[in-house]
Amino acid sequence: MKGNTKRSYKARVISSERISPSCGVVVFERPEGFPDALPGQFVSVRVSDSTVPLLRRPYSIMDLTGLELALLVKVAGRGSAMLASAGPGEVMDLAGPLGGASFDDPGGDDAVLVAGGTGLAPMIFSARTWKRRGSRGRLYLVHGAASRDESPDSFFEADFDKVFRATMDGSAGFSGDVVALLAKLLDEGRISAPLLYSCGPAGMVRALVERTGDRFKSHHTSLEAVMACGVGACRGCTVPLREGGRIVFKAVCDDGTVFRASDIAWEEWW
Amino acid sequence: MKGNTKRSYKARVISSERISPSCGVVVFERPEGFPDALPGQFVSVRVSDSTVPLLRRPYSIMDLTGLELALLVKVAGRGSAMLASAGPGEVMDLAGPLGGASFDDPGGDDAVLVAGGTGLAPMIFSARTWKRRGSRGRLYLVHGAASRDESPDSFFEADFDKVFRATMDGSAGFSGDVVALLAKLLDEGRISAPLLYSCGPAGMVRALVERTGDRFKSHHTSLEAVMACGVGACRGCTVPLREGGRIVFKAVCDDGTVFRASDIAWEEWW
Amino acid sequence: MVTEEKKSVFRVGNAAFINPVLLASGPAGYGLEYSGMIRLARLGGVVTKTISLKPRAGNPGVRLRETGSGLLNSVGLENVGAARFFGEKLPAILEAGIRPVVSLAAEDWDDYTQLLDETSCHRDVDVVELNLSCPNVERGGLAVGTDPAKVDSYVKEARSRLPGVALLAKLTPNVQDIASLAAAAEGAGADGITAINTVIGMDIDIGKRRPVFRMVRAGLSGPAILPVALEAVWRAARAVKIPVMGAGGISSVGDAMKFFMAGAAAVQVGTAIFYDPGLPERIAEELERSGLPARI
Amino acid sequence: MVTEEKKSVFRVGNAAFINPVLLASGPAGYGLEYSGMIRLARLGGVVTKTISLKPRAGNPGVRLRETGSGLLNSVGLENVGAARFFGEKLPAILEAGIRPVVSLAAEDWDDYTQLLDETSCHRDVDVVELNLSCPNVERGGLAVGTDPAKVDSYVKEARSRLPGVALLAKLTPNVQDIASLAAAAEGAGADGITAINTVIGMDIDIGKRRPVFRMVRAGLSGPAILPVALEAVWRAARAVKIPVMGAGGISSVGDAMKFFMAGAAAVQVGTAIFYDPGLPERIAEELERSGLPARI
Ligand SMILES: Cc1cc2nc3c(=O)[nH]c(=O)nc-3n(C[C@H](O)[C@H](O)[C@H](O)COP(=O)(O)OP(=O)(O)OC[C@H]3O[C@@H](n4cnc5c(N)ncnc54)[C@H](O)[C@@H]3O)c2cc1C
Ligand SMILES: Cc1cc2nc3c(=O)[nH]c(=O)nc-3n(C[C@H](O)[C@H](O)[C@H](O)COP(=O)(O)OP(=O)(O)OC[C@H]3O[C@@H](n4cnc5c(N)ncnc54)[C@H](O)[C@@H]3O)c2cc1C
Ligand SMILES: Cc1cc2nc3c(=O)[nH]c(=O)nc-3n(C[C@H](O)[C@H](O)[C@H](O)COP(=O)(O)O)c2cc1C
Ligand SMILES: Cc1cc2nc3c(=O)[nH]c(=O)nc-3n(C[C@H](O)[C@H](O)[C@H](O)COP(=O)(O)O)c2cc1C
Ligand code: FES
Ligand code: FES
Repeated sequence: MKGNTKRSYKARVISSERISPSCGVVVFERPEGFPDALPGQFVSVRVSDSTVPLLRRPYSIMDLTGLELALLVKVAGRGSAMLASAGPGEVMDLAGPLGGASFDDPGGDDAVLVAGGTGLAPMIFSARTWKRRGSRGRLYLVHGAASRDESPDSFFEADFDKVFRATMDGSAGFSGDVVALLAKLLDEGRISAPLLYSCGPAGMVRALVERTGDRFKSHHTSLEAVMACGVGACRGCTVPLREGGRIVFKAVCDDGTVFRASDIAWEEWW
Repeated sequence: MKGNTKRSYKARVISSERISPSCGVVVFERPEGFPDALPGQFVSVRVSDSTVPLLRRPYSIMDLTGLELALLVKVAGRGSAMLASAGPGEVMDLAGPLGGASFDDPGGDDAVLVAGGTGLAPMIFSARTWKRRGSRGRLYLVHGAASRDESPDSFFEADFDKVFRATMDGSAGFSGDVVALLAKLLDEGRISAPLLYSCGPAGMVRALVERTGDRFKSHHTSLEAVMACGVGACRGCTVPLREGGRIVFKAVCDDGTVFRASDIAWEEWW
Repeated sequence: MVTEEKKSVFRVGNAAFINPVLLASGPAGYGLEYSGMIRLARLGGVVTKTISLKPRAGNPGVRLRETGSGLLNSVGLENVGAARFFGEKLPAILEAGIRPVVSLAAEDWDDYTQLLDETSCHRDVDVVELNLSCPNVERGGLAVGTDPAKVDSYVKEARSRLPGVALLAKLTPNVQDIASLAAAAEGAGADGITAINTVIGMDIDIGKRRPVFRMVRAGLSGPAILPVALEAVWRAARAVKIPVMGAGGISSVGDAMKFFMAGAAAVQVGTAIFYDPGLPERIAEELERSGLPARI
Repeated sequence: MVTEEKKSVFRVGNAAFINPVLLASGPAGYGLEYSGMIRLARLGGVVTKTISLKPRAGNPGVRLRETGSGLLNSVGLENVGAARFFGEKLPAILEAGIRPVVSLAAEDWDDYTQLLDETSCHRDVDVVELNLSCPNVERGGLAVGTDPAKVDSYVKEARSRLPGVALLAKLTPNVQDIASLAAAAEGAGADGITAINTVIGMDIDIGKRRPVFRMVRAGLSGPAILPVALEAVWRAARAVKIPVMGAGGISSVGDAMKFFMAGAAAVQVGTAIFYDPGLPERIAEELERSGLPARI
């Protein structure tokens, strides 16, 4: 049994900023004793002391410095609205860093990072972590969103060597879905890299596998699932993987969130 | 069947002021079409759009002018805390005026008004209403609270001819309960009036009946009970009254909130 | 528009409703009390507070208590009795243009048969809901609704004494297998099923160190029980051919849609009117706009 | 202090616990996963995730859904099986100073008897909870826990194959009369009762127009079911002399006190650890400070 360093902390909000009509960045003081985290790891936040919503809400770490822990929050319902509207000084209960598998450093290789919606958060954390470590490969970000409203202003442009953007309604960047944009970029030779990293809705990741699977040496993806414990205990967040012909259920929270995209048994997952 | 003018309104908070550590006054814009109300009537406020708390919260009308509707709010739990912290501009759903029986005008007679805690609110409304109508009897307020913290600053002094105050811990005014204070005032001849009006915890009202019942020509009391509908439909807020030797259940919300104190079958009520 | 509107017309036996959105029995009393807050004539109907043959005073002590997203009640079938109901309440309800469904308590057999006969005298009454399930009353309610044989005899009796009247059998969730009770009601001649009544629960006042309610047990309603109600409706709708009215925790338009998808032909809103009296009308409007969601 | 502490020591059969606050089976897995967030050794014990003889993969599809103050789960008894549990998990649990209560699935008879025999080989195991009630598994669970005759035979079998081991029978609330099932378990030799497991419910995804869960039904837990659990414990505690462990919706220290007042000798916390992992320890501390509240 591996040791368990997953703790619950009280974290104070330093700032909370709307960066688009539906998204905000919430920055917490890094709680004392909060361990270093890896790209793809997340925290789980108790957004209220009511029983509606009941469960903590999981959020990818967008950045973790010596002093700060930053989250990118899209308002999707009641819980995220509460988190997005937390004012400076507010103290919230936050567990982490959670997640047993993270995005590996591309080493010297170039990499494409595909993000759907707030799947952006772990990509920013990846880029910043790898650059801090001195990684020298080129990092291409391809970001897809429903519309300009869901595509936050590019405060993260500097973190990548190049940023491409797709919106479903064409209000910013490429008009269409992010997978189509990636295919186009690859076809036109504007991007070429051996490694693919992705994070976004299951439908997006599945389309990535189906349409661009053979164009990368590896494709790692950080998955989302509804979670209760966040630590691998309750078995509520499982994803079906194909393992030697059999289907096995892995916990997104603890066996992931990062998996080899080719292992996922999509047709078993709804 | 009597006509039903009990409606639900959207009401905007104009101001919300803490007047003691545990109490606040929340002033709403009087909603368009909101009828005139009688002393002892109340409104029922939807304090959140969550299902915790589930029910509206009933509040006595502390004042109703052409422009404003004021409530006195003590923080007793989650619901009242939400109401007390509503900020200016916030719009809440509010039903009223509710209550089928109110405090009758004392006419020219003197009257003692005994209030326990926030039982103060209907007393303020009574005094203001009666004075506005030109009532000329003397109005004595006897107010009891647990401590100075629960006894709001006397912004209402001017509404009464004389104000007496009791706190259980002696931090303001008479040290002891409000019923003991009233008995003392009566004994010492510092108060004398034919009419008694009261509002407060059931225990207080019961003690008033038992200890001062024979010293007044009439005693009317405004009761509290946990309420769901507020309009006499659900039969959830009943109080047992003695009616010709039988016990009958009356709805506090609709048959009251004001009852003849001597009718209440206390031993049947818990 | 005509087609759209037709879609949401709802029938039980020979009784027709302008839409399949009703107020559940109890929370709204006899309906009239809510006439200031709900435009009752725009709803499919109002199931009136369950009446018994004689007036009932209801339970002593505290009658309401909030729980996590739920409400416990121990009203105990307080009602004005058949005579006043038919003499005063029903005429006023009809006068106000409200479409009543008359809820009758299935108490002991004698009172029950007399109540049925009394009801049969009122030609205005074309649809009755048999409350086989009230958990607050010591005799009657619970026992009837939990035993298929009793459901059979109570429904058969109503069927024979109320010819031509549409009969709804209202079931309790406090059983192991609601499907068999729904089937028993159908077999005995019910024209529809209502599911569910409140779930048995209790609460304790830790300060006073005693149960909150004098009768100890009380009935749980509201959003807390929605998952339980939805499952019961899903199961009942698969066990019978007659229409099922779904009730239990509906507190949004979307919640109502879940019941239709689960197989309900109509919905009843109870507890939610306490905090959101506009909800039933919003559900009816949404159905008019979008049509009835198909069963899944 | 010694007296105070003694007050809250709790026993089932021959098994003793340092305090009467445990983690319920399931939410905390095998306990260890939560060791970073809960000081497990300070609790009375941890009821481990129910195990079956062979490993189980659990249910496909979505497994969790929030409802009003509740949680639906369709985990479906995913577990590592007896061999890995006794080989890997149990030694690690004991190593960590956690006091385990081993939860066993009462599936079909053959697997069940083998599982009992396997369990009896492990001298470390002095208390077992028989999960007679898991509502997610098609065979087994539900059927056993809803039939007094089956409860009798399953408990008797465990009694005879696990001599000297304290036996808890965990009951389902999805029955009409939990008291008779508790009495059946006691009669068959159980040393204690655990009540309740999850309440049957379901949810529908209105966007996707299908049930949220592939198995349709799921188990409801959390504050929504507290009133139901409290009533079940109240009733069970009055039907048996053996201690009752109360579970269901406990989400505050006060909630736990309600269960003790209702007659529980111990409490189990489940769903609440997801949002408030400190709760079980706070309950234990409050009991140490104030003693066990007397039954009312
Ligand atoms: C590992 C992980 C990392 C995540 N990182 C981010 C992030 O960096 N930024 C961000 O904005 N969001 C992120 N999410 C999604 C975020 O957790 C959900 O948007 C949030 O929980 C919705 O809560 P709500 O109360 O606002 O919405 P609800 O009203 O509960 O639901 C709104 C929608 O969100 C879905 N949802 C609810 N709970 C979850 C959940 N636990 N996981 C996924 N979907 C859910 C619902 O099915 C529904 O479609 C992440 C989720 C996971 C599992
Ligand atoms: C007709 C009427 C007029 C009232 N007027 C005022 C007023 O002017 N100012 C004021 O501060 N309070 C007034 N109250 C009391 C007020 O409604 C409660 O304090 C409030 O509902 C508590 O809600 P909560 O969520 O904060 O507390 P909860 O957490 O729900 O409960 C805290 C305490 O309040 C009690 N309580 C809960 N609901 C009610 C209720 N509906 N009625 C009475 N007690 C309740 C509970 O039993 C508990 O002891 C009035 C109550 C009634 C019935
Ligand atoms: C205060 C109250 C009183 C009720 N009275 C009755 C009744 O008299 N007859 C009846 O059949 N159901 C009664 N019910 C049950 C409701 O009709 C309904 O079946 C149940 O509350 C579930 O729906 P809801 O969650 O929407 O309230 C009552 C419910 C409440 C809350
Ligand atoms: C995710 C989850 C998994 C569960 N798994 C089990 C189990 O394996 N065995 C069991 O007896 N009960 C299981 N339960 C039921 C709990 O032990 C408990 O009886 C129930 O959830 C009520 O308590 P609560 O409301 O505090 O969660 C599970 C509950 C949840 C939420
Ligand atoms: S959320 Fe519990 S195992 Fe992943
Ligand atoms: S609160 Fe419904 S009758 Fe008074």
